[in-house]
Formats: sequence, structure tokens, C-alpha cells
Amino acid sequence: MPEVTLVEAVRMALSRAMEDDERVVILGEDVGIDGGVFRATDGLIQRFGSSRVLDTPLSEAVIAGVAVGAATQDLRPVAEIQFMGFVYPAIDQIVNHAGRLRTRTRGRLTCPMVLRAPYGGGIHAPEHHSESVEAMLTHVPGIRVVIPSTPAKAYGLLLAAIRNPDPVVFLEPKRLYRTGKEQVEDNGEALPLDKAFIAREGSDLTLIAWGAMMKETLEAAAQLAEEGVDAEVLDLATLKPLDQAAILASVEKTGRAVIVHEAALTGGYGGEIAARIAEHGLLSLIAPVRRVTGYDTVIPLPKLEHHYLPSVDRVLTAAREVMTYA
Amino acid sequence: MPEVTLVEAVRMALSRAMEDDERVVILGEDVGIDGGVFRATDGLIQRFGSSRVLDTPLSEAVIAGVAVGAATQDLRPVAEIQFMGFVYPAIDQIVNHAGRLRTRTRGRLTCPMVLRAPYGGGIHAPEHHSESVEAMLTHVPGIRVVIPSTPAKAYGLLLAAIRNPDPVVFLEPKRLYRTGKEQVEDNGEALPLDKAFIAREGSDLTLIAWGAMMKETLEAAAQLAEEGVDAEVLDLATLKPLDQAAILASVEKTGRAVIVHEAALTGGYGGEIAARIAEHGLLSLIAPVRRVTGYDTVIPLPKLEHHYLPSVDRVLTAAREVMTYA
Amino acid sequence: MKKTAFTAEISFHRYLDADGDASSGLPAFATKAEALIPLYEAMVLTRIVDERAVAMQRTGRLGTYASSLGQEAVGVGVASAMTEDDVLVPGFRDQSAQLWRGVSIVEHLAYWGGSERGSNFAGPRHDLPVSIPVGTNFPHAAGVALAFKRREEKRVAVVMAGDGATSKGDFYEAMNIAGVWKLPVVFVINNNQWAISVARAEQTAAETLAQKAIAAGIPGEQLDGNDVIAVWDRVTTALDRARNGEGPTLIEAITYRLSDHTTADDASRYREDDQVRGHWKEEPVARLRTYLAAQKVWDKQKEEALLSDCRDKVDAAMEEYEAMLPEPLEAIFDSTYAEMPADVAAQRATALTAAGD
Amino acid sequence: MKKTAFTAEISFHRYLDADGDASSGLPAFATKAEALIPLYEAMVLTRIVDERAVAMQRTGRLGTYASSLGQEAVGVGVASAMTEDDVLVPGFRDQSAQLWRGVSIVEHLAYWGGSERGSNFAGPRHDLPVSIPVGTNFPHAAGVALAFKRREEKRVAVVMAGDGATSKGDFYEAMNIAGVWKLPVVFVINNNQWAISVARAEQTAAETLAQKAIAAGIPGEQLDGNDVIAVWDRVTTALDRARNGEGPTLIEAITYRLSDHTTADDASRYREDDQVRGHWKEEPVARLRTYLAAQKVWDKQKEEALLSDCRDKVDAAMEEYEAMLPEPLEAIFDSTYAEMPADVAAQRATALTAAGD
Ligand SMILES: Cc1ncc(C[n+]2csc(CCOP(=O)(O)OP(=O)(O)O)c2C)c(N)n1
Ligand SMILES: Cc1ncc(C[n+]2csc(CCOP(=O)(O)OP(=O)(O)O)c2C)c(N)n1
Ligand SMILES: [Mg+2]
Ligand SMILES: [Mg+2]
Repeated sequence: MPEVTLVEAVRMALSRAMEDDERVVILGEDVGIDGGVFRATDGLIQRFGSSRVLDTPLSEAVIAGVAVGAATQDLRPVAEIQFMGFVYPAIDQIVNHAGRLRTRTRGRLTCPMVLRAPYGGGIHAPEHHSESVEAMLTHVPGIRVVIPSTPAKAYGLLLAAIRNPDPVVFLEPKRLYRTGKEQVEDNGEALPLDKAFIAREGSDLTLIAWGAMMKETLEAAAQLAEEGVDAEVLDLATLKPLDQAAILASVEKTGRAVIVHEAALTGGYGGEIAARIAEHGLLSLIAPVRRVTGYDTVIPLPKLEHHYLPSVDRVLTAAREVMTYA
Repeated sequence: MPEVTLVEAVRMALSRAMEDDERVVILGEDVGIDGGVFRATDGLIQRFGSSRVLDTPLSEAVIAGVAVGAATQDLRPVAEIQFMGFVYPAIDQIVNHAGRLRTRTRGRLTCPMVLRAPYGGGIHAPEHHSESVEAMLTHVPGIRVVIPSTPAKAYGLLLAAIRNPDPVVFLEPKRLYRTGKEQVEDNGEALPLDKAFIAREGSDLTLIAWGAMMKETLEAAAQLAEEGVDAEVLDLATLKPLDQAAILASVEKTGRAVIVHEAALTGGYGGEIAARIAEHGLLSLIAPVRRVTGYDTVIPLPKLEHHYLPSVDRVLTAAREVMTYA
Repeated sequence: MKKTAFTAEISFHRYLDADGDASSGLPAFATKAEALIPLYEAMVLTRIVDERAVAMQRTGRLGTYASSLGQEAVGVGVASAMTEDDVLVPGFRDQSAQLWRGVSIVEHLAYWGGSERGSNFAGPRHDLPVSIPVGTNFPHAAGVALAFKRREEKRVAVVMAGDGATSKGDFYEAMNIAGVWKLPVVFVINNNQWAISVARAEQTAAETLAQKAIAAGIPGEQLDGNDVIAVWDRVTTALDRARNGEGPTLIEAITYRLSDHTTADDASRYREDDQVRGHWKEEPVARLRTYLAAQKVWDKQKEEALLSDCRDKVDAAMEEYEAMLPEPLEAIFDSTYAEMPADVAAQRATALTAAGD
Repeated sequence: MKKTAFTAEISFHRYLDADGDASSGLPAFATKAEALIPLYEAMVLTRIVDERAVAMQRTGRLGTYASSLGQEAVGVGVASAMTEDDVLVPGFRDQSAQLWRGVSIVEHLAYWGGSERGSNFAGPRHDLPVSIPVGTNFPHAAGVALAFKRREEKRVAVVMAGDGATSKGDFYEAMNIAGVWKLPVVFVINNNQWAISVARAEQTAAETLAQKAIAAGIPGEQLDGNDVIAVWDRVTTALDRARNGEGPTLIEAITYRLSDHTTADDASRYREDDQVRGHWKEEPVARLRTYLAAQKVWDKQKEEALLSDCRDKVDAAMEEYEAMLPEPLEAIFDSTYAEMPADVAAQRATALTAAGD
């Protein structure tokens, strides 16, 4: 079993999907000979040819729109947006077409496409290269929003996304692209697209996170264990549809929840999760639901970025605080 | 004092702002001789000339981008997007530029612009003409998101928006454009852009809504009064920045909250509000926080639309249910 | 040093002039006048559908409606040049093309009457439905064409939109990618001179819309969109090019929007009746009728038979439309996803309860 | 009937060829060779700034950096043709223009070093900062120009971007609105043949980028972007047109990206060294130096003095940059809004606590 990084796992899933299904095509800026600016598509054009791995002109709106059109005619396009900060021109197609095609034609046409984009901060990138606006997309009916946090999840979830008959936005935590390796078997097995994963079992409080923030969250949990606090950690993985049952089951057990995301607080997806708990899990709550998030400011350029991204310490502060309720 | 409809109040505010400040210009599709498809700008081109009221080509991205550019050079553009369903191509400029200019230049350049758009369903409109995706915008740092629910609020809030030194997205409940009249004095007085309004005082539960949904919400409150339940109704008006203090004060008093919005549930702004309550008002909560919202589906075409939009009955059901907790 | 780096020319095509005169010559397919009769009939049918639909809207039986009055030749010319296997990617005023291709009048009314079922049409199942967000359908056509190219199928995507739509970035981006990838697409612009209240001259400083093709390095041309023969002929040429792997073409069909923008519009606010009256002299139906009559393949009797046949068809469709049972509210939920997520299922249950089921 | 509806021609301009030969004639401003010296000096300064910046990035003292190696003539030609009152709307590789206009080297380094303070520059306070999202700055230029037009100021907005940027809808939409509103804008495209790994020919089927102007009905032209005289001259003409109310112009300056896309890129993955070597023969600095030397206004001594002066400037700037105190973390919050909302204030307090203040 090969030891791979997250970005290698993405590539492995792409290869496998292309191998398995002739209808899968990849399109985006620099996905061809360059192999993608993060090398997620490295080697694919050599292997599958330029009729299946397509360098596009620099136009995000048309990348998404071409994927929609192609998906209606039995291709399985996997479109790449180079950085999430450039996804906005693609949103029109995602909301107004990709997410609606099935229901507006009552199933006559469908839109089995994947829109991949690396997201998030912490890599000392230039302006507009550190955004995480997953929450904007979770509000869009008819689509799925998926964010892996480990190589194995990247592989299994991306395979599932490509095979899914509906549009999936697949956001990759670029900060974790190469930070760790994991054994991932290229066995073609997909993971479910509606389940959260329990990354750590525990009984005292529930930490909920996804993507890159899993790192800080798990570190916080380890630290808490040393302090005698047994945290359960949920990796949401699929944000939409939300695995409400998993969240409620955990909070029922622990009575306390802290949600961690790097996007801005207001209108962030943490709100949705806290709301589900406040609606359906209120009676099991011992403590207020805390969110540890980015601030309601633009994510700063590298010199100040570390103050913005939720740190292990900030997660710990929130966790310790909710532990004061009993 | 003239009795005016909501759309007339919008026009009154636009006229007043243009009268008061030479820098105010209006741009958008059909805002000129046609006076806007809802007549919000009727008569303005005749009064202020075509150098201040500009019909644009059919291009939402450039409408927003031109407004950004003009705002950096001391104009006060008020840009209209004809329907909220067509706002998506403008989002790039709102997120990547309008909301960031001040902070990314550390105050050197600013972006005092308003982006107006009619939003919401219930007018038996064609496809893509009934969206309310305010939540997507509330997540954007650096901007304000404002939604009036009455003629007087439309007048005062729009004046405030135009005078505000930062970008404001101003969403108008088109279902209420002509449904009621109210005396509004054209006195140039703006309303605050960070305050929720108590539309009805009460002590038993808090109903929170904005825009068009204020109608059903207030009707529900009236009905509840007949049932002996004294509901307080908050009109959020300014969604971003959120008047958290007003929400918490009310919930502290009532111990119960029901949030009403017509946008889809998941990722809707109701999540943010419920989260604030779950975080800062948990101890005063007697009952779960309920959300009465549109569903996580595309808003249906007119034949089924009434099943989608929250009805007075659905608000009542939720309100009665939270009243069972004591 | 100054030298010429590039030159371009845009041509304009017409066979049948406003007086129904075709003396400047005809393409082969049109030399037998009978061949034009189906096109004529389809144009008349569309006109009657539009007329009735507008009337239905006025009496509350239909939603906002966009008539294609005066522009029937564009869609009929385009659709009749296509094969069934080709894919139509229509805008919202292309009922003449959709009806030709097999969308039924009932389905058309259902859509504009406010039911998604209208987009689940029996016509070519692979055609895209009406696209309301202006310009967003151009990229779809490129995507559809990519699928054809990938599978080496000799099929073409044909996308239709208005003059206003040419101002959208989507239009340009789609032409550009289709150009560089040599995709089998035909871009058809119905330049009816108006985008709601915005006149063609306020939409762009470009002298023609066809020249916008030059930006993408693809061929563009202009034709008289009131001449169904020119539309058929030039679209056929463009389809052939596309089918032969020679890439996309942009076609600007010049027409005039004789009606209001939609039933929600009042065009008298922004344009002179005189202008409209002038354009009535150029409309496509009368000129073709004049020609057919001159060719002795059409007469008053045939005209009356056609009108009554069209009216019957539309009457029958209206009846069928009005007799349609409402969809159950479950329809809101049932095709949102292939596999219904738990949240949607729960909300479906809520909705059923709220509706008292 | 077929007739010609429209014709267009795109011209190409050059004064100084790759060998430094200007024998085909020079515009008036350049006839005195001394006048070119400031342009030469600015180009050399930019080159040295870039060289040092790349080195700083390699040693972790700067973030990802986009060198303008080989394209210095474009920005210098553009900026030197502008007045201070005009507004520059730069892309992310237009440091040569920004430095000319007054952005300091320290500010430039601060920005690419990861501090927003770099965009709060002392250079023209009305200039826009670097724009990273490709194409999004085109509409800004139209907006800036709208402000000038509204106030009847004789000022011009000049926007710069790359060949890749011409594929964005924003480019087209902005040219189109500028055309129809006759806005005082000059659109300058630095066609350096590459958009990261995507070669010019894969970006569009258009033979020239200048011809994209035709889609907006505005003038477009191509020039040798390695010839600072051609850049200065043609931009000056376009600025004059704009100032005289004649509307926008598109200028395509042909150059070559001699460096990697940025320090994060490895161009050897997608292009042959041979191609790059070939283009070194056409680069703008050497050809101007050759010309100035031939005109006897430049020599080895001057060159050495210039180089050492530039290095001193850059050294001093680097020192100043490295000595900059970090901004307090409050800066994240303090200019998000003119008036700080309660939420932001609360979060500011949280952040201060988290940082242990
Ligand atoms: C993106 C978008 N913006 C605005 C609208 C509202 N709208 C509907 S039709 C129309 C004008 C379209 O003009 P044109 O493209 O010329 O088509 P026509 O109506 O003349 O057929 C506008 C502005 C829309 N549907 N989509
Ligand atoms: C909208 C957008 N998409 C993608 C990127 C990532 N990106 C940065 S530069 C670049 C290529 C730009 O090419 P070009 O416009 O030719 O400018 P050059 O880099 O050659 O100066 C890309 C794709 C971006 N910055 N913005
Ligand atoms: Mg039109
Ligand atoms: Mg380039």
C-alpha cells in the first residue's frame, strides 16, 4: 500500500476515475502539461491524452459552464478552479444551473460534475489565495459540498464525488496537501457522501471541524486528553448534505460542542451546525455552543495571517471554557 | 406627509440622495428611460440626466465592477441588479474588491457603493426571479447587508446605505413593493445601519424575521395574541453587521425564539442567528430555537411556490410548539 | 514601422427581401417553393401560440410571457437546419425553434404557466431547457459540444440568445473556448434591437454583433433574420462546418421585437410607435407568404386552412394545459437529488404536514 | 444577396527593433536620444528590483513573487506617457509602471512580503493597488473613467493585464461598456505569450489580442512591447484620444515572459529553454542600451554608475523593508469598516486576548 500525501491521493483518485470511466474528463487552468499548480493532475495528460485533460483559457465562468453543458450530455467533467478565491465567477453556473438542472427538468437532465478547488490559508500565499468560503456553497440547493482532511478521505471522497450523479463541489485543504502521508490503497473504494467521521472518540465534549482545521482540532483534543478532558472529534467531511444525526448523537453523549472553522464567523457554516444543535439537541446541552473561527475581516496577508487562523490555543480556550459548565 | 409604497419610498430615497449629493450616480439595466422594471428609478433620468442615471449593457459583472472603480474615485454609485437571481456574476467584485478595498489599502481607498436588488418570491415570477440568497452575502467581510420591510424603513435605510462610507448590499422585498402604503416624510433622515427594530413588543416568545417575511411573521404574531400568546417581533433590517444585542435582549426576556426566512434552511442566515442565541443566550432559553424557512430545494415555479414560502401557519405551528416548553 | 497585423470582414446575407422578392437568387434547397411551406407553417403556428399565450397571461392563466412576435423566422430557420441529434440550447424567446424540434405546445404552456414539467419535454430529450439568466447558456453549448467532440460524434450544439446577451462575459468566454478548442457549436444571436428598454446602440459600440466573433478568432456573419431562407441557409453552412471539425460560427440574425419585452413590460415607455410600425413592413411571415403566393404554392384558402388548423392545435393544447392536474407538492423535493438526503426527506415530511396531508 | 457589413484592420507598431536599430523613423519625443535615458534607467531599476526580489523569496524573506523580467518596457512606456492625475489600475506584474509613478521599492516589497501596508502607498494615492484576481481590474478602470467623465475631468484610467486576462469575461464586458459610454480608458495587454503554462495559442484562436477590441467597437492595435518608444508613443496617442472624449483604446504589447511565472512556478515543465533563449535576443533593455550607445548618449561608465545606483537604492529599500516593525494585530480589524461594528470589535478583543495582549 503506497504512502501518499493528500494531493497525491487526489491524483490517485483522479487517475482511477479516469481509468474506470471513459466519460471522466478534467478541465481547468494549467491542469495539462503543468499538472496543476499543486500537481494534483500531474501525469494525467501524458496518460489519458489531451482530449481528456484539457487546459482551459483563463475563464472560470466558462470552466463551470462547460462542465455543466458537458455533464448534461453524458460526460463526467471534473473541473478545477485554481484557487478558491477565484471561484466566484463560477458560482452563477453552480447556483443557476448545476444545482437546478435535475429538479427543473424533473429528472430529464442531470449534472454529474465535480468542481474541485484548493481552499484555505496558512501557506503564506499572495492576496486572494487563502479563502475558505465553503459556507456560501452549502446554501446552494441541489449540490453537495465535500472537504477531505486526510489522504484516505481525499481518495475515497473524490471517487465518490466523481461517481455521484449530482454536482459536487470538492474543496481541498491546500495547507494539508503535503504535510503528512498515509497509506492509501488504490482499490477504487469510495466513501459515503453524506456521513461525518468520528476522528476521535470521546465523552466530555464534541469538537466539530473539517478540512485543514482538523489538524488544530485534533491537536487540541490530544492536549485536552492530557488535561483529563476526553474530547470527541467529528470530521464533517461532507458539509452538504449535513450529517445532522452524527452531530446530535455526539452532542447527546457529551453535552458540549465547539465548532472550528477558518472562514469568517458570521454566515459561516458553524452557524448552521450550532443552529441544528440549538434546535434538535438543546435538551442535551450542558454548555453554550462555541465557535472558534476566522474573524469577520478579510483574511490578512501572510504577515498577520497567523493571528487570523484558529489556533490550537484558541480551540483549547473554548474547550476549557465549555468544560466549566456542568 | 405622502402615503407611499415601498418601491416609491426607494425612489424617494434615491431622489433625495441624488439631490443632496452630486456624487451619487445610478447605474443598471433599464434604470433610465424605463425607470427600472419595477419603476424604482422612474423619473430620475428626466430629473438628473443621463450622466447620473446610466443604462448599462446587460452585464452584471461589469455593473458591480464599474461601481467599485467609480467608488474609489469619489463617486457614490448606486448599482441595480435587476433581480437577485442575476447577482451571482457580481459577487466576484463584491467579495474580492468592494469588501476588501478599505482594509487591503489600510484605508487609502474606500468603496462607498450600494448594490440594490429586488429579492424573494411570491410574485408568480418566471424561473430565477424569486431567489433570496442574502446569506451568501452576509458571509462577506467588509460589506453591510440591509433588507427593509416597510416604506419608511426602505427610505431611511437606503439613505443610510448611500451615505455609508462602505459598500452596502441593499435587498428589496419585491413582494412588498406595492402591497401597502405608509406615510413617509421626505425629510432626509437616515436610519441606523446596525440596529434591529422591534416591530411588536411581547414577552412570551421572540419571532425574528426581515424583509418580505415580516408580513407573515406579524400576521402570525397577531394570531398568537388572539390565542393569548404575546410574541415579540424583531425586524432585523440590517443583517450584517448583526444586532446581536437586540436579539439577545429579546430572547432573554422571552426565552423562546423562532426565526423566519424564505431562503433555504441549510446555510441560511437563520443559522447564524440561532448560533448566536445558542452561544450567548443559551441560559435564557426555555425552548429549542426553531427556524421556519424555505426548503433545501430550488424555489419552485409559481404552481408550487406557495408550498415553499413559509406561511403564517408554519410560523404558528413553530410558535405554538415552542410555547409547549415551560 | 507600422504594418497591418490583421484584417477582417463581416458579410451580410439575405435572399428574400421585405417585399417577398427573391430575385437576387436562392440557395438550392429553396428553389422548389414547396420546400418552404413547412417553414411558413411553423412560423404561423408560433405566432398563434404567442398570441394566445399573451391573451392567457392577460386573463391570469399563464405567468409572465415573452412573445417572439416578428422573430419567428430565426428559430424556425435554425431548427429546421438542425438534425434531431444536434442539441438546441435555447434562450427564453426561442419557442419557434423548440416547437419545431418537438416540444409540445402543452409543455411550452406548462413551463410559462409555472410548472417545471414543461422542461421535462418529450421533444429531443437531450435538448436543454429554456435558460432565463441571460448569457449563461452560451457556456453550456460549448460543454455540450465538448461531449460530442470527445466521443467523435458528428453532432452540433446550437445556442440561441438575444442582442442583450452579447454583452455578457459568458458570451465572449464561450466563443473564445469554442474557438480555441474548435468545438462544434453554432452561436445564433437574435438581434431584435432591444434588450427590454435598452436599444441595440446602447448595448455596444460595435457596428455589428457578428464582428464580436473576431474577438474569439471565429467566423461571424450577419443576416436578415426576417428571411427564413437566409437563416436556414447560413445556419446549414455553419452546421456543416461544425460537423466537419472546422469549429464554431457566430450568426447575427437581424430582426425586430414587435411586441413588448414580455407581458410585464410596457414598451411605449421607451420607444416610439412609429419605429415599431416601420418594422412591421419587414416582418418575416408576410414576406414569405407574399413570396409563396407569387410562386403559386400558397393562396387564401391554404392560409385559412392553416390558420384554423393552428388555432385548433393551440385550442386543444390550451385545454390540455388547463386540465393538467397540479403536481403533488412532493415534486418540490423528489428530483432535487438522485438520492434524497436526510434533510430534504425531513423537510418533505414537514411540507406534507403543513399542507395537511 | 451578400454584401460586406463591416471591415476592420489591426496595425502593428515598432520603432526600435531587436537590434537597437531605429532607422525606420522615430516619433518626435524620441528624436533627442537623451529623452530616452530616464526610461532606460527605470527599466534597469525594475530589472534589479525583480532580481533582488526573486533572491529574497528564495531565502524566505519575501512571499511568492512575479518578476517582470523582459517586460519592463511595457510598464515604463505606459507610466511615462501618463500624467500623475491619471489613474493606474495595475495587474500583478506591473511593478515597472507602479515604481515609475511613485510607489516606493519598500512599499512594493512590503506588499509582496505579505503586508497590506504595501498597498497604502505614497505613490499616487488615487492609483489602484495590485489586483490579483485576473481580469477583475478591467471593470475598475471603466468605473474610474466614469468618475472622470462625470466630473468632466481630463483624466484617463489606464488598466494593465496579461494575455491570459483577455480570456476573462470581465475584459470584454469592460471594453464593451467603455466603448458604448466612450469612457476615457486605455486597456494595455502585456502579451508575454504565457499564462502560467498556457501558451498564447491555447488561450484564444484570435490571431491577435488587439483584434478583441473589435468586439467592443473600439480601436485596437498591436505593438512591440519590447520597444519602449512604441509603447510610449502609442499609449500617448491613446491617452490623447481618451482625454479628448474619443473613448477607449486597446493596446496589445507583445513581449515574452523570460522568467518563471512566479517564484512558485517551474517553467521548465512546460516550455523549452530554446524558446526562452531565442526571446532573450529581443528583450527591451539591451536593445535600448544598444540604441543609446549608438547615439553616443550612453556608455559603459554610465551603465556602471546606473547599476550601482540602482543596487544601492534596492539595498537601501531592502534594509528598510526588513527593518519594518510588524503591524499590530489590530490592523486586521481596524480598517475593515469606517465604523467598527460591535461584532468586529468583540472579535478584535478576542484576538488581542488570544495573542496574550
Ligand atoms: C443575467 C440576466 N440579467 C438580467 C436579466 C433580466 N432580463 C431578462 S430579458 C432581458 C433583456 C434581454 O435582452 P436580449 O438578450 O436582447 O433578448 P430579448 O429579450 O431581446 O429576446 C433582461 C435584462 C436576465 N434574465 N438575466
Ligand atoms: C481569476 C483568476 N484565475 C486564476 C488565477 C491564477 N493565476 C494567477 S496569474 C495566472 C496567469 C495569468 O496570465 P496572464 O494574464 O497572461 O498574466 P501573466 O502572468 O503572464 O503576467 C493565473 C491563472 C488568478 N490570479 N485569477
Ligand atoms: Mg433583444
Ligand atoms: Mg501572460
